[in-house]
Amino acid sequence: MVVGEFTEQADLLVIGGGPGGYSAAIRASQLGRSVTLVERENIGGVCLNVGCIPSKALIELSSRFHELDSLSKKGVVTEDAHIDPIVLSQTVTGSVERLTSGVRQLLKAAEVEIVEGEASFVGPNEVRIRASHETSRIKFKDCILATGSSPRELDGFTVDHQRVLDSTDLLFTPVIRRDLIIIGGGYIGVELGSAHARLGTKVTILEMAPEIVMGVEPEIQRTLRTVLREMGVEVRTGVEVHGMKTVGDSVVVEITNGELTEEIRGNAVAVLVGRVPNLDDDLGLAMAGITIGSDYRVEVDDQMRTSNAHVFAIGDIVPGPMLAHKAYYEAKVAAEVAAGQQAGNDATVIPAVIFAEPEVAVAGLGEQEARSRYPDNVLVAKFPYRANGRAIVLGASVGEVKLIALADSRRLLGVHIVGIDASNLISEAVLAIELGATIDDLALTIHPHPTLSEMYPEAAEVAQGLPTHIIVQQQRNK
Amino acid sequence: MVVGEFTEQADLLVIGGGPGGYSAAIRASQLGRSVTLVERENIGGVCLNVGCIPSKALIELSSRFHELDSLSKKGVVTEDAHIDPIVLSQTVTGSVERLTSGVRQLLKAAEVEIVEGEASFVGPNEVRIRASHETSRIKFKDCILATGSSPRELDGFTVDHQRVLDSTDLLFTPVIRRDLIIIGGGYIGVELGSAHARLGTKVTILEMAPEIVMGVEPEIQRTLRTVLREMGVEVRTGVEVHGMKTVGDSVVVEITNGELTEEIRGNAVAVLVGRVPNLDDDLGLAMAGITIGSDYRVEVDDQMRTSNAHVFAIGDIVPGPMLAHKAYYEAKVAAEVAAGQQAGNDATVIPAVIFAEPEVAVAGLGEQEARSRYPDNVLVAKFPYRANGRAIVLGASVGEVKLIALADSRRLLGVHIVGIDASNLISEAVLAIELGATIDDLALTIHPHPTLSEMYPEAAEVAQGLPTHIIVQQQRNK
Amino acid sequence: SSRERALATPAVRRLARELGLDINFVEGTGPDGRVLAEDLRRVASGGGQRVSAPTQDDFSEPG
Ligand SMILES: Cc1cc2nc3c(=O)[nH]c(=O)nc-3n(C[C@H](O)[C@H](O)[C@H](O)COP(=O)(O)OP(=O)(O)OC[C@H]3O[C@@H](n4cnc5c(N)ncnc54)[C@H](O)[C@@H]3O)c2cc1C
Ligand SMILES: Cc1cc2nc3c(=O)[nH]c(=O)nc-3n(C[C@H](O)[C@H](O)[C@H](O)COP(=O)(O)OP(=O)(O)OC[C@H]3O[C@@H](n4cnc5c(N)ncnc54)[C@H](O)[C@@H]3O)c2cc1C
Repeated sequence: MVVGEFTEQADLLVIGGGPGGYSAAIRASQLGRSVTLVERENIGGVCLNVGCIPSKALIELSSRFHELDSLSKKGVVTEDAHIDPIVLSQTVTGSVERLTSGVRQLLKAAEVEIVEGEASFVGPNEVRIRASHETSRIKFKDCILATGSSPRELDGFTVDHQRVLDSTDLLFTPVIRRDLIIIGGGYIGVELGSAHARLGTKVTILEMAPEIVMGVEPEIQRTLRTVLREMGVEVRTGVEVHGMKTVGDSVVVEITNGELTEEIRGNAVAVLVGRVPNLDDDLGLAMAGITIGSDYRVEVDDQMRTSNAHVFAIGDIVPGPMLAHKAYYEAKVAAEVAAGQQAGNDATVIPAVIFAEPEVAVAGLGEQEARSRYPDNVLVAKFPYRANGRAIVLGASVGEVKLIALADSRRLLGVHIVGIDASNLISEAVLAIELGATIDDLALTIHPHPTLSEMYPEAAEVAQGLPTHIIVQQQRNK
Repeated sequence: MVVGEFTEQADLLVIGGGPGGYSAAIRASQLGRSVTLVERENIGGVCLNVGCIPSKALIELSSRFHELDSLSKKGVVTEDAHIDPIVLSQTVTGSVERLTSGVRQLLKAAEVEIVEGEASFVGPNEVRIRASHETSRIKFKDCILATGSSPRELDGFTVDHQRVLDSTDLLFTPVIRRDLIIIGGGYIGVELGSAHARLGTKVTILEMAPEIVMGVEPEIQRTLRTVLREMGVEVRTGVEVHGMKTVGDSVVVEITNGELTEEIRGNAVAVLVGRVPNLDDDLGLAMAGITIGSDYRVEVDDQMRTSNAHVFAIGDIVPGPMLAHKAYYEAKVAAEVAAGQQAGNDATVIPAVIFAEPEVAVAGLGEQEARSRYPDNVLVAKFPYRANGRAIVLGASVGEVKLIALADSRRLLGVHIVGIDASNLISEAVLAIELGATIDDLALTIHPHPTLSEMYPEAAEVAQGLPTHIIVQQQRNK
Repeated sequence: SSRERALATPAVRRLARELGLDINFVEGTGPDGRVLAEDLRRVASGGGQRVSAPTQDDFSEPG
């Protein structure tokens, strides 16, 4: 402990300036708390700096580039299209800067005091802040903890940002690589694999599990694999990665696939094997009486309170999917409770989107889960993109919308979409489930023509046995 | 009357094979009626053949072409991009063929008998069909009338498809014109004007009313005008068109703007001044006892029944906006009632979308209408595209989402969007209004990040006085 | 478990918390037994129906 550290007082201290932390700070301030926010690196956290935003900027541009070929065949002719990787990278960086500077302005307008440095608890209501040149202490009345997560490391693969890369290296990419090995077929691996493949890199994805993006519906996994294969992405599932070596300019990754051992050679290897909550010993959670669960997440109640009644925890460090919109939602619950309101974390649905080729979006229960929870009381209906007018106009025939509902009350339980613009479609499904809508509500709501959203009522009509734009023989009532 | 005409019997006769007619035929057949459908031209009607589908195909391709410039600045470089008008036109035709042949298959699978020819009533339950070589008669038990609409003609402008064009000429466009005068600033004029401007044509839109696309919110009209101007489209409102002459290769349109008379010269002029229901005397409505209202639409009750209890009418020929999704909805009501079910036309919302630059989408009440219907009880909140992460990533900073709700119950009344992908966003709002959702329901529903749909909860938070990603000074509660 | 938590919209769930009610103990009068804002206000003002046993269980499962 440093002698003579200066101790300040904070009404509400927020630790971490990612989506969770900054939005909690703004909301708490709006509701009358005086807020101090500590951030050790960059305001905006993973999401704005090295996550959601730059990844979607890269994905968007790669997608536009990739479709130029098919556009040429449709009459919008481009013959010598190419990527300028330097400019591309600047564009991605530009999106990040625009958003992070925006968030700084929002915090300023909300009169949130920003302290630079790394916080660690030294007691139940006190933290020490280590900045580059000094340390200080802050005593808080209440605290919202939002320290987020970091990439999981993989034994034998030390990220050197040259041959062994992390997700950030794949985002701000000033060169188009000849080829790339990605270890990890989770959503980040599949998103960035799709993006680099579209830019012209030969991508190989290695996944230990029997399938990529575990957890999504099997049909969606199949569609993803088919499309990725057609794009030239090699997906290897059920393989174990043992280690790597560099040979000249190349990396060689050693894998086993059952009994067989194999070497995969490439220009670089990216390690995208998940993320770990930032809860290491340095944070001093024990000093504050904050309990970590067996899932290595902070234990919280339905108002985001930890075992220390004056400390809330939100975002990637608490249970549930590590997604920015979950952090935003929890942030507001915590901030409102800290401001004395009766908020609660009781969302029925946390949607998930995969911005891959094609997009995937999910809300609510999967088919298997629904069937085991409600035996013999589940209705499933699908409608394919190829039968939707707008999809045909877009030349986007791959994909489908799948609805899962209770057979008796007809209430919607889950929606699963794979196909173009799934990300834009899914929020209607989230709202529908939150509001307790039925299949019939969807069918009777007028959706504008010609839009992709018409697939909702069309799928609902399939569930009713009255499909309009698709032939489902066995379902005719005649 | 021709002697010896053959008379057939039909259980349910549908007149017109557009969105209204063909979907009514399919639904009625599914519910056990035996259906005969008469079409004088093309199955699919206006929408599939010369309306929604080809226009959206052209608009989509023109939009992709137009964004190539800005893409180049972002690192996706195309230097010699150009349009191949022949291929473009084939692509548009291809979409149409794919959809119309699909609808033929659907009708076949539904065992709908298709009769080619033009129907006219000769009595309350009988029509005569004039085909190219013969006429025949059909006696029906019940009939669904769905004859749709045709372009309104303009005195002094005889469409010759060379210099004086209709909307169809603008859709299947095998040349890129140097310039084009469009008479009519309704949604079709603005959509096709945007599309041709993106393809490189200098477009002038002449509108008699004080604004383009009358009926949409004034802010949206302003945004549209600004963006159109930036694209080089000249919009002239409040002008009266008097006539035209051809001078050499050009057309000269004479207009007055208040006191001033002016001549506008161009390569061609397109007449897009609205549409008229197909209800002319040839149809013989009087013979069947079917009443036309003072608005020149067929009068129907809330089950789509005309004054002839055995004849239903749907689509562009009955009151309400002339939109395909309205026709689809009414078709199902009519078909279900004809099949003995208790359906009714009681939708709260018929959304409208304008696929212009930028897109516009509307659901429910406008601000003025809401304020006059619920004096002192209206809440309005807006959220701009430029503060949405995904919009920033897309480089799409123009536009906003506007919510209108009741101040006391907080129930959503209307949603108005201008900006990229508005067409994909609006259906969530339609569902929300139909389900009676409140501002708070929108704010508390987790929308995936980063998507444009996050503008819904963000705007709802503005309404709550608790904005996250935008600074609304006066609304802070501190 | 096939038992469900009370059917209600997000805003109604929030209102229940604000009124200090456990929504799972409030009888819903909406379609399918859905709990409406009016049901909560009625119970809060002492007039409405509380169900004796929770029809519901856990709040923890995300969708
Ligand atoms: C490549 C990639 C793509 C992604 N794409 C998406 C997507 O499309 N959609 C989506 O929803 N999610 C996405 N995510 C996940 C998303 O980024 C996270 O879920 C989100 O950032 C979590 O927010 P948070 O506030 O909990 O933590 P973080 O964003 O991780 O922020 C935590 C902050 O706390 C700071 N901090 C940590 N410890 C301390 C300390 N002791 N003292 C002071 N400051 C500290 C960190 O520096 C950091 O700034 C993506 C992630 C990655 C890596
Ligand atoms: C350029 C353009 C773009 C459009 N874009 C959109 C859009 O994006 N979204 C949207 O919702 N709407 C759009 N519309 C409007 C949409 O096309 C119509 O609302 C829709 O087609 C109406 O359907 P309907 O079935 O009532 O009639 P129609 O589609 O007009 O079909 C009527 C059919 O009946 C046939 N018929 C008529 N009289 C007889 C008779 N006596 N005997 C036998 N057959 C007969 C006709 O040949 C025709 O096939 C657009 C229209 C145009 C012109």
